[in-house]
Amino acid sequence: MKFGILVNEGPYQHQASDSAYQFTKAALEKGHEIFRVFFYHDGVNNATRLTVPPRDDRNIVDRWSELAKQHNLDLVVCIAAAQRRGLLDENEAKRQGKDANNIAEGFRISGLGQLIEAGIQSERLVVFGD
Amino acid sequence: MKFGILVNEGPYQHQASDSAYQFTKAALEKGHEIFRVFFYHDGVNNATRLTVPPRDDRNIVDRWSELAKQHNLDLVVCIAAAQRRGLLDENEAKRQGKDANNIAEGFRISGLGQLIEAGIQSERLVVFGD
Amino acid sequence: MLHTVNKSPFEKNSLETCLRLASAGNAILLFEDGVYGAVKGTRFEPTVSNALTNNKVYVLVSDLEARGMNTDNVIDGIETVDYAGFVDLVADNKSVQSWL
Amino acid sequence: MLHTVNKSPFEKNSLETCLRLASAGNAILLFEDGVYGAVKGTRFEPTVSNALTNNKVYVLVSDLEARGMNTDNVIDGIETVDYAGFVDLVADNKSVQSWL
Amino acid sequence: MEDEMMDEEVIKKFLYVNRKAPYGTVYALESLEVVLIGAAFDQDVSLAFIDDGVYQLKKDQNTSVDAGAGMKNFSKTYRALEAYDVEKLYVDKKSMDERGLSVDDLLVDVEILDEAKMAEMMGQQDVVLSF
Amino acid sequence: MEDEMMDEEVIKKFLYVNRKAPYGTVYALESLEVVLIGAAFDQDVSLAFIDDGVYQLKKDQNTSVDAGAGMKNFSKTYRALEAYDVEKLYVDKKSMDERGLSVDDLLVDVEILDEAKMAEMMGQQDVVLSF
Repeated sequence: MKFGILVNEGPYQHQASDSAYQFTKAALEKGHEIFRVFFYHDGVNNATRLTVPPRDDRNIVDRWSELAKQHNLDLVVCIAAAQRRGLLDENEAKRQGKDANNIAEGFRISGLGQLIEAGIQSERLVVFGD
Repeated sequence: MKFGILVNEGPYQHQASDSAYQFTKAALEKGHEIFRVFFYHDGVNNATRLTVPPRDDRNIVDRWSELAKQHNLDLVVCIAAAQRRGLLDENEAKRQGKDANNIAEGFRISGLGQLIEAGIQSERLVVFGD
Repeated sequence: MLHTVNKSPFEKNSLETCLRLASAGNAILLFEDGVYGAVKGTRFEPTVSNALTNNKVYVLVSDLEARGMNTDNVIDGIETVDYAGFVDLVADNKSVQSWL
Repeated sequence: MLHTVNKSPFEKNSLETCLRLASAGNAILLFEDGVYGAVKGTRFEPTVSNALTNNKVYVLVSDLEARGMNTDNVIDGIETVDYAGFVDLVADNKSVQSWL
Repeated sequence: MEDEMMDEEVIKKFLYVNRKAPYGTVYALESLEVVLIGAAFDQDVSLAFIDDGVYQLKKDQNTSVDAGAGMKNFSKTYRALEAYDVEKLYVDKKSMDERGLSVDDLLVDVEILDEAKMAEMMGQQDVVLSF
Repeated sequence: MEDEMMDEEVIKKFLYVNRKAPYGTVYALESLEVVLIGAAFDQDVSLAFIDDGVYQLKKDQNTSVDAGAGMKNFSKTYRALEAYDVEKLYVDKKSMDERGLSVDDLLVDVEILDEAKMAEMMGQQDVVLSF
């Protein structure tokens, strides 16, 4: 079956991103397809490559990047929410005149239409948030 | 009187940062001294210079930077919380082997001891959070 | 229809509203801080036990264990599931309503 | 001692616990989503009115106005303050307890 | 059902569930942004306002970036929803009653639903986005 | 009072108020990090556990980065507090009762306070850090 996943909270602050990751992994292990993982609200902060978590803790961002690589996942970060919170890729940084970008491997920035499309194309949409 | 301020939530997601800003501004206008504003938990995300909020909305990060400039405020970002969430200055980026940094003008990164010190040195400590 | 609740019933009103608006026959999954609603001996046990007459209630075992509890602490009639079981619940129901 | 509450009493238990643990004579300030606790005609009006017998209660007017209400909507006996008044409340009390 | 899902032109029932007060957190504002973008997709859209979500529709919200709470007033956008063909706005009766609110307090026309009707409406949805 | 505040060597009463469950949010973990750092400052430290905060002290927390919820188990750190001379741990009686918890369920020694005693203890503090 085809699932869409919505992640509404940032890494570490709230369990939502952990739960979404565990759910996504379990769905893949059961042979389901993940149409897209969409990051909204503070969820966009899951996509920064600048985190340095303590060595004895999980690395939430890397975990998503690796899962995406293994399973060719589509990890989409909402552009409007990302702009409010300071999450940029190289193109966006140029366009906005910013001198740095911080997006991690495996994530792409796009519009809210990608969330609606995930709702239309997936057979189930599951929301993880606060 | 000497105030310390603790900000525990990021910009836009929660009103805590707005309230802390309005309170700090009002305290300064009344002639009080702000010993320090300490950013903890997701509050560290107030210190990124990469935000691009919509033009008709307030710019939370710039507002803090400007207030700091006007009043010589000490805006301190907790290093441990910042590492978890991907907030770095140039030194930290080098030390951690990261290829970019994102801290905004007027903020500095330091340890949790600075929060305790704010509690000791300020006559009042006010917490803004979720 | 599957309802998910990830909030402690002591802290927020999410479980209360979920139980009020869930239709008979709907499934309810408690996870994250929502697992406290599945525990025996709390102020909310009667409310949740009562819901069991109309709804199947599930609790995510890893979130229960993280918080120092296990199957023995769960109200009779509530079923424990792991993440694979969570996935099955989503697949088996036509839609999912998250009570954040 | 000043207590601040920034949560809606409908959503979270912060106001309830604040009222339970505030000493007689303590001041209580409602702001952010906490302002809903200061409003007339809600399910929580009796609780908050009752607190007024032991505590001074204040509400932040800008947060009230943002949410479509004003002084006319506030329970009798609750005082409205602006941010300057919030600052005074902090200065006039020995310590501040934020009920997040 | 499986075949229908594969069809690009299927019209699905989308429900946006709003349970949080405005301004205290960003969810109300950013939920509205999804609704506006989603309106371009010609799906069957409904909005439910439950618990503190009913406060999103309160009349007379008065805030500006330059004064008071210093935040953007987005309440007028609810009035624009009709122009986007978003017309099914459902409000939970008990949430209104507990807050002492009536339809006259709201800035848009809504349909008040009791628990049975709200539950029924929810059960008919294909996609539920919660904020 | 004013003079005392100016004195660098004053010992202040610091209270950490913990009202949130562990793991669902980061507050419990990051609050504990403040307590550990703060212990080096030789202040008069107390911790209060109220509402879901009492769940932070629940025995038998079982989680690991590699299995289950996939999160770091930090509960053992509460046991280490004594070594940092953090010994005043107060727990709200009503919060325990409502959750069906007794002192035997907790992983450290605490003092259970009724409402009057908790209110009194809070009133004696100079600095209150809430999480």
